[in-house]
Amino acid sequence: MTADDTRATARPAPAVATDPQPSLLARLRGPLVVAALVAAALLVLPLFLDQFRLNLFAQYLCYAIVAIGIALAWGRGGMLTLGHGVYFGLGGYALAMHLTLARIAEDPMAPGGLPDFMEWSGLETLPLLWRPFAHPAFALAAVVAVPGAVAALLGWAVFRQRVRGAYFAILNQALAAAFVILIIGQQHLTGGTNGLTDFPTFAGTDLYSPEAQWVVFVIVVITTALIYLLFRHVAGSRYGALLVAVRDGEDRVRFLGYNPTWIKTFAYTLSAMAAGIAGALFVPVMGIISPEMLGVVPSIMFVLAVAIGGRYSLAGAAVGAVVMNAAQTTFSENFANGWLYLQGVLFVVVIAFAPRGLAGIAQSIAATVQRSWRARATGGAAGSAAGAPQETDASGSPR
Amino acid sequence: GCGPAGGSDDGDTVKVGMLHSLSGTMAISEVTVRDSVQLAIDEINEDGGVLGRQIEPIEEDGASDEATFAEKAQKLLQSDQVATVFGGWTSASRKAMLPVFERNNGLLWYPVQYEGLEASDNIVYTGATTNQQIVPALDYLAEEGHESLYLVGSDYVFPRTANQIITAYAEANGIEIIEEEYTPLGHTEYSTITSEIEREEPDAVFNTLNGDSNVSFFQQLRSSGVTADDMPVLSVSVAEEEVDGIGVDNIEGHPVAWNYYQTTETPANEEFVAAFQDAYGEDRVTSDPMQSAYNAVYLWAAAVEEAESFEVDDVRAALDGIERDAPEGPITIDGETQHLAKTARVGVVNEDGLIDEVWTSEEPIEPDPYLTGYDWADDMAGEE
Amino acid sequence: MTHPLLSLNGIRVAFGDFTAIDGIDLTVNEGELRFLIGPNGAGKTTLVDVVTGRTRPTSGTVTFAGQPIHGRSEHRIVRTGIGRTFQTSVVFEELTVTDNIDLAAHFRLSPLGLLRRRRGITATVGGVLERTGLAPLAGSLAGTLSHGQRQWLEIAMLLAQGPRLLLLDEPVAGMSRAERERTGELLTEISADHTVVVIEHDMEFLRRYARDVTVLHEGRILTEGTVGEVQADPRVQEVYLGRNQVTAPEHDGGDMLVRTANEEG
Amino acid sequence: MLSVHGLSAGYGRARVLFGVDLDVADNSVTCVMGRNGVGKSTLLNTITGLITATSGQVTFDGTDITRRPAHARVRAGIGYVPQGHESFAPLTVAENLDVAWEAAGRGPRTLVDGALELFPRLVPLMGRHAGVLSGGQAQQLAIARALVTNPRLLILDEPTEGIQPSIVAEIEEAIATLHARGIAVLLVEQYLDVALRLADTVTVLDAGAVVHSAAREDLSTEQVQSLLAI
Amino acid sequence: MDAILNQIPIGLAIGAVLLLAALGLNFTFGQMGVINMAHGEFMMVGAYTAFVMHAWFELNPDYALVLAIPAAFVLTGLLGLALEVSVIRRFYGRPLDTLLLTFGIGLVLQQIARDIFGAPNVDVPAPVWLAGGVDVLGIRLHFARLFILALAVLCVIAIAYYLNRSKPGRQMRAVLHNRDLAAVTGIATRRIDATTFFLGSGLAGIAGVALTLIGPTGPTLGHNYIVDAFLVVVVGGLGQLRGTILAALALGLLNAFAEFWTDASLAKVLVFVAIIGFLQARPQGMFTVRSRALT
Ligand SMILES: Nc1ncnc2c1ncn2[C@@H]1O[C@H](COP(=O)(O)OP(=O)(O)OP(=O)(O)O)[C@@H](O)[C@H]1O
Ligand SMILES: Nc1ncnc2c1ncn2[C@@H]1O[C@H](COP(=O)(O)OP(=O)(O)OP(=O)(O)O)[C@@H](O)[C@H]1O
Ligand SMILES: NC(N)=O
Ligand SMILES: [Mg+2]
Ligand SMILES: [Mg+2]
Repeated sequence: MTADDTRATARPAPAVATDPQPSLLARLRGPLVVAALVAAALLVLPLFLDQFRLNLFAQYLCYAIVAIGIALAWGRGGMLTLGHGVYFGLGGYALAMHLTLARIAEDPMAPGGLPDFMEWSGLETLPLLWRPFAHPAFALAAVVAVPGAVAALLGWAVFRQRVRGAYFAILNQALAAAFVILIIGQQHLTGGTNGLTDFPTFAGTDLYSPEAQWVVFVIVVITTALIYLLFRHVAGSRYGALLVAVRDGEDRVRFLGYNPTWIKTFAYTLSAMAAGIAGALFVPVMGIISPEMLGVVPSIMFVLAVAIGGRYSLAGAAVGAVVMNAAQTTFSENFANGWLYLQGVLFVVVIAFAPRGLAGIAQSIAATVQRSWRARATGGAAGSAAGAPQETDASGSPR
Repeated sequence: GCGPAGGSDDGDTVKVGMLHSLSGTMAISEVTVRDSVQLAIDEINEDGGVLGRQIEPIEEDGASDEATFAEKAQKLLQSDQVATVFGGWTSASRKAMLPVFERNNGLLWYPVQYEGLEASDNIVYTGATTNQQIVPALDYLAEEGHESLYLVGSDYVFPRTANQIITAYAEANGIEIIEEEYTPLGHTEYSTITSEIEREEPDAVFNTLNGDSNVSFFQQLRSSGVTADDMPVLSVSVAEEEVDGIGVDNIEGHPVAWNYYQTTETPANEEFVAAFQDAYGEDRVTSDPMQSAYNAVYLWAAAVEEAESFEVDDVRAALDGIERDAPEGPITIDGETQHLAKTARVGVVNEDGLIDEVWTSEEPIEPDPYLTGYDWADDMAGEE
Repeated sequence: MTHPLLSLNGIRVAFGDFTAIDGIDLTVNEGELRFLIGPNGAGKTTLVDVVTGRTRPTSGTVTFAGQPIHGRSEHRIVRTGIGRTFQTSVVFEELTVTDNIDLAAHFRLSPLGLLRRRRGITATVGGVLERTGLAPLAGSLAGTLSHGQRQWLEIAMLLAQGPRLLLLDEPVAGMSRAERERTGELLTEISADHTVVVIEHDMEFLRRYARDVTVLHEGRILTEGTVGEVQADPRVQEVYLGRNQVTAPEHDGGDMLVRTANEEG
Repeated sequence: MLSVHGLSAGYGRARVLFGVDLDVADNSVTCVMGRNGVGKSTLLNTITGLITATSGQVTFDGTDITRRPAHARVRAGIGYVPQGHESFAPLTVAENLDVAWEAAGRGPRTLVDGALELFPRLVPLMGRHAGVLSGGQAQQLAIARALVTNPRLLILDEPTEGIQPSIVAEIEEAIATLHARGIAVLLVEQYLDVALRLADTVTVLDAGAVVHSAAREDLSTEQVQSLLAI
Repeated sequence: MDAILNQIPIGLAIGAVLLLAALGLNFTFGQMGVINMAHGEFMMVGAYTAFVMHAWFELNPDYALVLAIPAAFVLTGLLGLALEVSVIRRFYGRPLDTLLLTFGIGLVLQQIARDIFGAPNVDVPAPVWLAGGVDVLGIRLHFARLFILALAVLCVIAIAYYLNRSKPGRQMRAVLHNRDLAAVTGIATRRIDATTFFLGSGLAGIAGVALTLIGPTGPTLGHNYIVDAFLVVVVGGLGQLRGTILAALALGLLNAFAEFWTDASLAKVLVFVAIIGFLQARPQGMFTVRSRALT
């Protein structure tokens, strides 16, 4: 058999189907949609929601930020993190420490210049740990840097040793448990179980005037949007694909010349930073940060929100967080005594019957509609479908 | 659920909030407190309500989570516009709700003994402050001739503050503090501590453990063979409700300090216990926090009648001096601190799981949340 | 062209009591196309594992392009210019074929570069898709590929990596005849400017494309030489080829195996 | 013995097989051939119950087994060696064999001895974890494991993949021996010479459908080659 | 010095409790890869079984506890079985999802317990013959602890036999590793799954009964043990019985000594740090089987 024969028997190879270069509009579509949603949230929601509900919505958005981060680390990177409460807490405490000092600075009743719990614990001067938090800039930087640093350190230590899957999940869970115990045990520094609460002012302005609350709301909405866009970009980059590759074949990735330790650590750190920002926003929104909100159960709740929304989709995860928390509020307001049943059933039903969450349901509906019209080949749902296991479609997936 | 629209001022009902943990770890304690509040509301409604209006409770679940308490408080005040709220148990939940009530000028009735060092205009404290529980308990132990104490507590603000007070008191009264141990909330392994207690042989143990930990602690202490005769363990967070879960065998004979027991002999208590068991079952017991919560509703109603208004400012102005013959005996609101004058009592757990009074302060003790009236407490941190 | 590119010195690998590689010295020169054969369990894959950092040798050294590389981590070794495929193909099932290859092609990008969005298909990736016949499957998720298609994807990823030394572990196992031939052509082509080491059990393939052959047996080198030399070696027949293979060729004129052997001489 | 009629199957929405018909007569060797990715493994997976058919029928010994779970098919007498030398990595080689022998209902213990006779190289490896075997060792184990389930129909998906030439010859002999013992064989094999030496019937698959099926003696090697080169 | 020696039996006793709590997980988590967060609630069901024995059936505490052990095993086993058959079986191959699913189920079980038995803890009287303890070489051993230790040892022996000597044990390991391959090898994977889950859940029930001897019996009982129990399995190595035993005892001792030298809060943190450190040295736990497969 000759070489020519060989060619003849080879499968017909048409010219490489290069991806069409997406048009500028297509590329901007995601950001434009997000901008429209932001505008809608800022302009329309206040017409329908009272101050309290608006505030609750801002709270849900804080959870949505955490969810976006988890969707990257878990949905894309396969790192099931059951300890994101820790990072949420670190961000929250960083800002709350500043706000506490700000309150004391203005409170003539606190002559020692110390938070009450420090006085009860017999401290006479402000601990070193607290001092830099008097500066708002330091506190704001710490909101991102502290969770980031802790996550980077832990991530590096465990990923380097190829601790993953269930091991990683359980370890994170233990981290959350240990962290809560640590915070509670260091009452003279942290306020113990009481947490930090009562933040009347920020940068000299009354935090609870309607105007200030409005500003907080705007900041939360815009931050959520920006974080979504940032994470969407990351997920859509080569790095995003690499993350999925590490999730599905960490060892194999090494033989492509990449070091999975850093790939994972980066995503984990990024998602911890998002959680830190969320925690910090939560503080002026809800007026409190306490250990109860950082432990194992709240951490699992974060992940559940992502599962419900759809772990493979950043937008889905964010929506999931809002929906799950809104459902929880609704259930508990209407059935104070039995809402846990409803919540439990919601979890079970969604996870059991919609493994790809709300986003998955939305996608299959969209796909069905699309098919019944006529396949429009290009443009996947913004930042969503890539990396999702697809049991369908041998003939190519959206790119 | 959400009641009919409208503020508290119109219609023939008045809305009040009930905000306790119905789920999560604190549900163990708080559900019974909710039951007592409900009982008082039902009784008052039966008698024609307050200012001629029926009380309409709006119930929310604090879910053993501080942020949820803050959120639900905000909801009750802003969305439901309730006239007042009965709620909370842990100090953390109170601290979480406090700024919300202050900002919205609401009024919270908080029913549990606590660590003191607080007096908000927007909270009425119907449980004991430290000088009505911890200090009398120490007096009792001193009177009984105990000269060395071992302190064990859950790791949070109430036990830590209580132990500071105990330490200061001990120093002033020549009592030796052998050891001060804290365990995380929900801790269940007490072998290390019980064997240390066995080894150190203190005269008595002062126990500020909270919740589930008490069960493990007493069970494991009992396994070590330590009995109340050898070494009494005085508890300040164990009431009738907890005794059954701990197991009567394990705690029988040990003292507890409160203002009220199911066995307290007052006419009002006979009625209260009867009414409670009538409403919720013969097997149910009553306890100090339940009674304080029950009182709170009546005190609020009395203040409203006095003020002839549901407005918080009017009600607050009417608080000072409101009296009542409560199940625990006479109580009076101190308008300045918004705490109550209460009678202190030490009791001992009997074989039926109830508590028999063995010591009492006879007279109601004026509330002193900052312990300003005690010389030995001068060194302690306090704001005033 | 005879600079040693890769040299193994006194490599020993023991797993507990069992010695999988028992003192191997091996040199692969720049530009070689070397076949590595030997019975199942002889230690071929383990040897590749040692070179690529997957298994640490119990003793011995590995030198690549003048630098010692044993003890380095896997991704560093790749970065010095060694790429491999796996006997049991492992591809990223939830990425498209294109993404799989694209990642292989871009490991040299800086962290910031990685964070940029991929726009279209780069020339390297496009070329590899074409060469391996995977172009029609470019958009499919790798998880939906058949066994043989995965083998191709492994090869495609290796090509995209552009290493100096390519180590292929049974690349044509499971491939159809036609595709085996295409792989052979491809390897010949690549070996023009790369160094290639192939592990194979397919004798027909070996005879057609191999230049030098090294035979491993029980963790040692049994013999080295040209295809003809090795095939004729009775020890190789004994432990590896089996007597039948060499002694009973002519009974069927249509037998590929024999025909090829005849052609080659 | 085995009769496949109008079988269609796929993965989720992706359809791979389109109405495949196939018969394996008692005591015969049927060889399925086709280029990479045409659906050979999918066909075998559907016959053995790993994938559920979307339509069509699989009949074994006259009983319709289309909806039966995979393990029941094994117990009914269908042994399967899937593609890709898979084994139970955490179990030792001996345990791999035992687990299969027990699961299929403990035929005579001689089955295990017989399998080991066929693959003597497994004997010194009995205590080793299957996860550390070399590719070829694992493939030998996979075949041995199917044999100890005491099959009346043995289905093999590229059994010689990764196996050294001398053992390929031995496997070939073994299949012939099994055949002689009355066991029917359904084989997917890329080595044309091996396939053609063993097969009684050759079925060629392309794009999920049967494009040719004939008795071995009616086909020349060249014909098969051209069928495979579509 | 005596005080230090005294921490050894304390540590072993803590370890025995951890071991008992972790044994069931060794099946459901270690063998099947199901991260069953409802395991704690299964323990709670076991504990309430003991309560029901004496409160509803009014059995004498002296033997109610002994009867409760098989009853709890069967009851929680059946509960687990029901769970497996109805939902969990949809999840094989998605171990991390089972975590979330079972977490939801755990919440519901807690609420059910609250509605049946009330929110407060209930009293499960210990048999008289378990009161007190003995002094051995100046170290005090409590009968209740010895009983738990003995129970743990019995369970370990039974499990070891099941896993290594018996046919289903082997099949279980085969199924966990490769479900499809197991099916085409003739293993009735569904039955194996169901059996495994039954056993793992049943063991949780036994643990629950034992826990009534040393801790509170209430709706949230499981919370106190679940995190530690998972850690034991992780440190021991998934599905490794030897590892689970050693890890439980090691963590028990570590807890006891850390608490002795610092305090209970800091001890928990130290244990966590120690585990991270340990995983640096042995990332896959104490005992694991190496496989050459790439992941
Ligand atoms: N981690 C390990 N523990 C114990 N033995 C091992 C381990 N890894 C490999 N082996 C053994 O080392 C020997 C060499 O295996 P290797 O995979 O290198 O063989 P090979 O030459 O590639 O064989 P094949 O042609 O079958 O792929 C085999 O006997 C194998 O069982
Ligand atoms: N899990 C899957 N999901 C979707 N499509 C799949 C999946 N597995 C295989 N396919 C597709 O089904 C078709 C047939 O695959 P199959 O594995 O049956 O081929 P094959 O004939 O056995 O090929 P080979 O000779 O390469 O093993 C292929 O085109 C493949 O892309
Ligand atoms: N106030 C208390 N007991 O927490
Ligand atoms: Mg090999
Ligand atoms: Mg195939």
